[in-house]
Amino acid sequence: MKVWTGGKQGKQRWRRRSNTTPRSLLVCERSSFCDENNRVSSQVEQLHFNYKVSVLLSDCSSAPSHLESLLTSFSHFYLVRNLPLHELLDKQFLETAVYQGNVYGLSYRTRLDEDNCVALMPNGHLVLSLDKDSFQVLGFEGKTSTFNYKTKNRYVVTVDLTDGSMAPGRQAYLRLLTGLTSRLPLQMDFLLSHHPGGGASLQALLSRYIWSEHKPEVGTCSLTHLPCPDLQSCDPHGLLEWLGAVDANISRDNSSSSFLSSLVCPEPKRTVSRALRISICGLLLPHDVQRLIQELRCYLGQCQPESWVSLTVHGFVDSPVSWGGKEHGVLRGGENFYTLFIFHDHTYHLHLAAGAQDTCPP
Amino acid sequence: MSSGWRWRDLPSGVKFCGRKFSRKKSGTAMVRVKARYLLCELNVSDRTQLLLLDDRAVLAAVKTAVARIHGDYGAALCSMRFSIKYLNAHTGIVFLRFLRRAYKLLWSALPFITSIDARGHKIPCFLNCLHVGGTIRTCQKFLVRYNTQQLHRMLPKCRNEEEKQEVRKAILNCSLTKGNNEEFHIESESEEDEEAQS
Amino acid sequence: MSVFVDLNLSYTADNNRLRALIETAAHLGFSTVAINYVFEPTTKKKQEIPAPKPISALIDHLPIVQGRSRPITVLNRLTVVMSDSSHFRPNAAEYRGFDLLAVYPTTEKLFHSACMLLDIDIIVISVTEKLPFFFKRAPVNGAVDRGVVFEVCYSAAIRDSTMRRYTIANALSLMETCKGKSVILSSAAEKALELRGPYDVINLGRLFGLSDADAKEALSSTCRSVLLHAETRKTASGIVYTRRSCQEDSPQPDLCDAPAAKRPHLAE
Amino acid sequence: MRRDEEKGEAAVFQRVVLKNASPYHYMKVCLVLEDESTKLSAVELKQFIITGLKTLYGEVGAALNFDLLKYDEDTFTAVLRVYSKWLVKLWSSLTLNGFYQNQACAFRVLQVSPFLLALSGNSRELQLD
Repeated sequence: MKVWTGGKQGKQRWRRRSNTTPRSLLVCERSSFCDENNRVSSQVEQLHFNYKVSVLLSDCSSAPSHLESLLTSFSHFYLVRNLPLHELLDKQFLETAVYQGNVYGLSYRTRLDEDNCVALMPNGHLVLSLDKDSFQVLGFEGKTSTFNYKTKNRYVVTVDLTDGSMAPGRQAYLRLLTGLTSRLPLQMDFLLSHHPGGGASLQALLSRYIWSEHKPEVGTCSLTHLPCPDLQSCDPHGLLEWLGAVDANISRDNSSSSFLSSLVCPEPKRTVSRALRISICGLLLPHDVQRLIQELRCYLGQCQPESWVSLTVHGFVDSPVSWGGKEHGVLRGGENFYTLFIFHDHTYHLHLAAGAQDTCPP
Repeated sequence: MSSGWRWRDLPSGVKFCGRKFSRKKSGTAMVRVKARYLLCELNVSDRTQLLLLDDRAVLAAVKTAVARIHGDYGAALCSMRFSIKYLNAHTGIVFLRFLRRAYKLLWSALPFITSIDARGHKIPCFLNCLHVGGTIRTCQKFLVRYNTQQLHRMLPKCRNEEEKQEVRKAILNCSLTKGNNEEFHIESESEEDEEAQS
Repeated sequence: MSVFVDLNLSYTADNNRLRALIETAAHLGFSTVAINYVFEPTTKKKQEIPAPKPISALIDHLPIVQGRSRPITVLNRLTVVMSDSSHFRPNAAEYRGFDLLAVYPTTEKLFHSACMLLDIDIIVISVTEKLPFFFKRAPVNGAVDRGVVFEVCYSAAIRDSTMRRYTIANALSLMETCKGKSVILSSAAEKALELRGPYDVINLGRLFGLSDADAKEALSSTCRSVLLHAETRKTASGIVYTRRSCQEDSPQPDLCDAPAAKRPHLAE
Repeated sequence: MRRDEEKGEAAVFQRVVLKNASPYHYMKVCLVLEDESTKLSAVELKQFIITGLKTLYGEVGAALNFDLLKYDEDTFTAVLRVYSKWLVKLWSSLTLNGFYQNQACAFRVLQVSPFLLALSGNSRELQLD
């Protein structure tokens, strides 16, 4: 007679689970921009909500002027306070913004593993990641979160606002609208941004609420005598560790036997006499990142053959979607970022990293 | 506060735990608590000192070693269902019972026992693990086999016919039945590890 | 997953310290905390059950939860230390002032009755002494079925090495029996520096034999169901709820403040 | 745990998926002390962490290797690197460390990640006010 349905197996599974480390994923790709099948642009395009871009230019002491002007021309974004979510379904907003495309929206000061999080994607999809209470009160169909499928404590509602069935006045539209107005009047701080060339206009929405405009913050830092591993042969984790150490200003001149830290630059290494690190923070659009990559390639064309450029793009930890609208989750940290090394001969190395609760990057 | 409450929202028999529970008739089921039994041999330089040993001394020695090697966490694991099931002061055979999920960790501390304090004497010794079993019975079987082997090994070393006779007799004795081996008699109920839970 | 909750901050008469506790909890990312009043009846003389202080008297301005734009929610909770079955008085009027009701049974018999009979929300597991009894499946399953949860407090483990051993050992034997479900982890902190962040506690759950996901639930979803359970306790099967219509000046803690417990969840 | 998939269409294109392959985990921690005027050097901090490991995990724990990559003496903030399989041990010993030289203290773990890069790009730090 067994008490638990899981029986022996269930118990063992429970034990095994309590001993595993959370998983992590790292996808490494090597190819060339000259290759017609390269997917860099689509991969960049698919990570919608970027928080920080940091660029490392080797053999460079001050940023070239056109690069600097490009960085200052990154799209601005808006912070709207206490935005009722039903405003996103407003007919006027749909017509002036969502249908035009390229509107990015993300709830701010909400945590994906605790609160309700919302994202408005540029293709007009609205994604709500809701806890159990809110989902059941909302009364709109959704799916159990992939990462909580056993306990069913989190639900994801995905709505295509551009779809015909969600046109204002249709049944599904009305159901969601009444859900968000009467049953679940969600209000949250919202980050909004849009592609300036897209023709979308957010003014009508902004005018009704307290909002502020923000400019992505740019920071530069020049480095000298940077030990640098051989980028072609270094193993990906060692390479990312090295890059992270550069980003976090961690000294690498330890010997491997020192007491405090045995972090060293992977061998074989060479020393780069000058390097420049540029970082930019805010709600950044993939479109701008795309432009930055083009610019960096142009810049690299004028440099010496041994120089290279790295570009790291961090996604928002609490965004309900990661690459291409796939579900994203937070277990301990919701890291989703990619690093692109571009070389003089137009070849590139792309490293896409995802945390414990994330599907495999494209 | 209860504006959102409706009749149909209520589950039958109020359970607001957000989870389905297996509703079984509990009360009659017996669940065995899994354990691991380690059959160890105490090796000392002077065999007469073995007689000084008792359960408590060995228990304390193991606990100190575990606390030293694995700290508070090890000590916590070691306090759960750990006991000395059997100690033969003549042959230096010890039976240790550990919680199954932790036995590897605790086992790893055993080699670090270098001496045991017993009745005011410090006995230098080390523990040699002979067998790991899931029940006392398997360990017992192993021990009988092991002792037979040892006797076989002793046979060629005997100096006179008398000794040889004795050893032969002993071998014959232990291969007869497993129960009445005279240097090994635990309480015959080896089911005692199958403790009833609930 | 829902918000992180710490259902046990020890009550001290020192207002400043209590305020520091609440502020630290908010800073660490807890969205709801409960102030724990301990009632330990002794046989010698009759003692008063402590009355909860209204939150507004303790702290005039509730701190904002870190990284969020809402203030922290503070509840009251009573823990009755039971060494005799007469110590818990069901239907005592004094209990009604508290949002949550917990007992700390000291013998196996009391543990059994706490699991199967008493109208409570939380059963506190001893962490300061060697477990005086084994957890049996039947009462634990009974408690799980009734929606009563077990609480393991970790701050004793921070204070003292011996307590740490007891905490780990007792928590592990509890997890063996209840398989990591229906357990909450809370601090029982007396000082602000004894509080730990939610992710730290989740990792600590690994030491207690919980998986990452289970530990995370022990801090969030399970606490949410405790709060809901507490609300059903105040009502008749969650259906009928009575409230005095003429509001007197006595500042009864307003139930609308109950955070996740605002709405009952629908039947599965 | 290594899966290679090579796509044949172009000789130069190569894709490798590494699963759970990160050898290290990185932690950003901050030490809070009761008496804020206490000075603590990097070596003392590492010694302190090792002592904590030793009380919780004994000599095995004390032998556990970790690196103090960066330490800021003013804010008591440090970046640690530890082998992934020892993360739980190191983290739990940090959590249970309650006293530094008889004064109460607490480690606040700010972020944990298998990638060092992720520590410098945490969107939860975004402040717009």
